[in-house]
Parts: sequence; structure tokens; C-alpha cells
Amino acid sequence: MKVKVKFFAALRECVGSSEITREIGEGSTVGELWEALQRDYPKLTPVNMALLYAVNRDYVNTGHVLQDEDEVVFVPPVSGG
Amino acid sequence: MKVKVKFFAALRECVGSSEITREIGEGSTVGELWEALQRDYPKLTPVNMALLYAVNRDYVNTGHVLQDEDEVVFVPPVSGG
Amino acid sequence: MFRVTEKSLDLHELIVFVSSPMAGAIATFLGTARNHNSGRRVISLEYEAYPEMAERELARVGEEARRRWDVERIAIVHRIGPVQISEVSVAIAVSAAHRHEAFEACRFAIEELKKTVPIWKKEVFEDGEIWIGTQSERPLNPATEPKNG
Amino acid sequence: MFRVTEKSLDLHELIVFVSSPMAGAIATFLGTARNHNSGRRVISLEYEAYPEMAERELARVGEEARRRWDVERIAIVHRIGPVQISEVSVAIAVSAAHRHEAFEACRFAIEELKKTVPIWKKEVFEDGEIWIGTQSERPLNPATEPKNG
Repeated sequence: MKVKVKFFAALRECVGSSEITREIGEGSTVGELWEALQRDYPKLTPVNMALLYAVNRDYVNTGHVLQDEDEVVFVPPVSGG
Repeated sequence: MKVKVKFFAALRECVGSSEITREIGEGSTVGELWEALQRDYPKLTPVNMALLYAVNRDYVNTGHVLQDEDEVVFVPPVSGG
Repeated sequence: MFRVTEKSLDLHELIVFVSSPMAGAIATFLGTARNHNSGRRVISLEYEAYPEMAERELARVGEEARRRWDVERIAIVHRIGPVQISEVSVAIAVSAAHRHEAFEACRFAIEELKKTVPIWKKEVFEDGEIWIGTQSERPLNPATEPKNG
Repeated sequence: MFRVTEKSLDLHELIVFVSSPMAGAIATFLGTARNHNSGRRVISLEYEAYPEMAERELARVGEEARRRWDVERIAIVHRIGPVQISEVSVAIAVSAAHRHEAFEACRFAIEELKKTVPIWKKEVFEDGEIWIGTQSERPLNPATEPKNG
């Protein structure tokens, strides 16, 4: 199955892309997707920010199981205001 | 000697005048002036608001001694805002 | 900017006044005429000031706020005369490098204004009017006593 | 009114939105672009948002404020894209019957916004740029590392 991943701010600049579609295995969690992306994009490996995870525009935990067509965002520490 | 007395808000409506000039004796205090005005204007007698005293646009105590030409205001409880 | 005026208040003017490249925050407060108080319907408000002293006291409030918090600029403008429901009676704007100081100084300014600045508010009801703060439910002047207060 | 926009912010629009005959107080907060941070000169700011989720989170902040305090109306608008020094990056307006509630809810809104709403600020210096909050002095992307940070 496939999910859409959007990148913003520092992560967007790291990855060099604001949106990708990625194949994942049935039952993958959002935490596992992040580990897979770190393998795809070596520049993500040293990232040790406290990321939040958003799926379909809601914050979720690292163990959240993804569904086909989900929109996933790894949220760097926010700094609006 | 003479002082100018200005009345505002509830006191102005009581006295029916916004400004008067009054003769006072040498050495009179602002508190004594208030008592004299209560005799002049019977409607001021029942006034038991917590008045503040201002002389020449500064707050003063009841024992403040007046000078010729002073501008005196008896300040009803303020309610700006 | 510390001013008493009969004109309607323009917050934008205060914002422009306090704006500064050193500021990261602007806190403002608007007092607006509310259509009710203590369960009674209010028709309109009327403010009166001892203008020369009021402007001096507004400036004193601003200086005291500046003494207590690290703020950039402060503006306080109070309207006098009739004020209709929803209209602005007082406008305060404070700029500071950081939001905490802007909020605290703005809050201080309105609290202090209400204690010391010689400005008085009259509430006009359908059946009477009352100078706020001058008495506990007993109007000074019986002629203005509300009929069913 | 909960919105993310690329246009410059108009506080007057928010004030009109929150105005109410039931309100005696309107508290507002403006975040403005400051020309310095941590001792460095800031040239300009750039904000980026996850817009659909940001507007949803702004609404959630507003609802939470309304749940905690007796307020009339709340508006929160955040600008994205480049923001020049002294320009407004975020505007919040809260109306309430009483000033305490207006101040508290306004303060809550900006504090909460800074914790949860997916919006990011980049500070641009003369010699580099940095996404605020993403690292402790160590830029993620070495290409953007300031030369004398």
C-alpha cells in the first residue's frame, strides 16, 4: 500500500522535496515509516529533533498503524508566533 | 485668598456647576474647604463617597494647606475604562 | 501617547505609534461599551474627565509600567463624551521585545487606570442613569434614580 | 476566524469580527518581526505552515480557550511566507464580557499556538539562516549554517 508523506521547514530542506509517495508494508507504523525514510534519505539520519507525527492532519503516537492513502507528516518542533 | 474649585461627574450634578471661585481663610486645608462647601451646598452634605483631593492636578491629603489661586478638585471614585 | 479625546478611537493609530523594529510583541486592550451590567440593559455610556489631570495620570501609569517591565512603547487613549454600545471607550497598546512584558504592562495599565485616572462613567438605562462607582445602588442625585433599580 | 494567509495581517478585520454588544473587553496580541534574537541581527523572517492542519489546530486552540473562559469570540490569523522587520506575523483578538477572561484567553491562545500549531519560523541573518526550534545552535542542514554562529 501507499502513503503520501509531506515535508515542511527543516525536514523539507533536508529531503529536498515537499511531498513524496512511498510504498509501505501492511501494518506499518508511523515510527517504522520514519526509520524507512531515514534509510532512503541519509541526511535524515542525524536528525534528533523531537518530532511529532501527524496522520491525516491529526497528531498520533509513534505506534499508530498506517492505512493505504494516509497523509503522513513528520512535524519538526513548531515555532509559529 | 481665592481658590478655583472644579466639579466633575456626580459632584458636578449635585452642585449644579462645573467651576466656582471661593474665598477661603489663610492656612485653610483642602479638608476644611470641603466642609465649607458642604455648608454652601446642602446637597453635598449626604455625600459619603470616598473622595480623593487634587490640588493643581496632583493628588494630596486632606490636611494639605491651600495657596491663593490653587485649582482644587474633589475627585469622586473614578470609573474610567 | 497619553490622551483624552472626544473622537472615536482608532487602534491602528496606537499600533503605528508603538511599533518598533526592537519589538517582538504588541499587546492591546480595548474597553468596549457593553449592553448590560449587573443584569440591567444599558442603552449607552457617557464618560467625563478632568482632562488635564487625566492625561497627566495616564502618562504616570505609562511611566510606572515602563519602570516595572522592559517595554518599548506605550499608548493609552481614553474617549470622553457619549459612547454607543460596541464602541471603544479606552484603547491601550504596549510593545516589547517579548510577549510576557507586553501582556503584563498592558494588563497593569488598564487596572491602574481604573484606580487612579480622573475619568468617570455614567451608564444610561431605559429608565434612569447612574455614575458608576460613586455609590452603592443609591444614586447621589435622586432626580436620576432609576425607577426599578 | 482561524486562518493562515500569505497576505499582510489586518488587525482591524479581527476586531470587527470579535466585536459584540455583549463584550466589555477586547484583548489582542500581535507578534511582530524583531530585528534581533539571542544577540544576533535578524534581517527578515520566513514562516512556513502545514496549512490545512494549521488552521484546524488554530480552531482547536480557540475552542479550548472558549472551554476554559467565558469569552464571546476569538480570531487567530497567522501569516506565512516572508515577513519583514516590524511586520505582523500573528494576530489574535478575543472579546469577552469582562477583561480578565479576554486577557487570559488571549494569552492562552498565543502560548498554545506556539506549542502545537504546525507553523515554522526561519530567521534570516546577514550570513545565514536558521529554522527556529529545530536544533540547539546546530543547523540541520550544514549548507545553511551561519559562518559565525
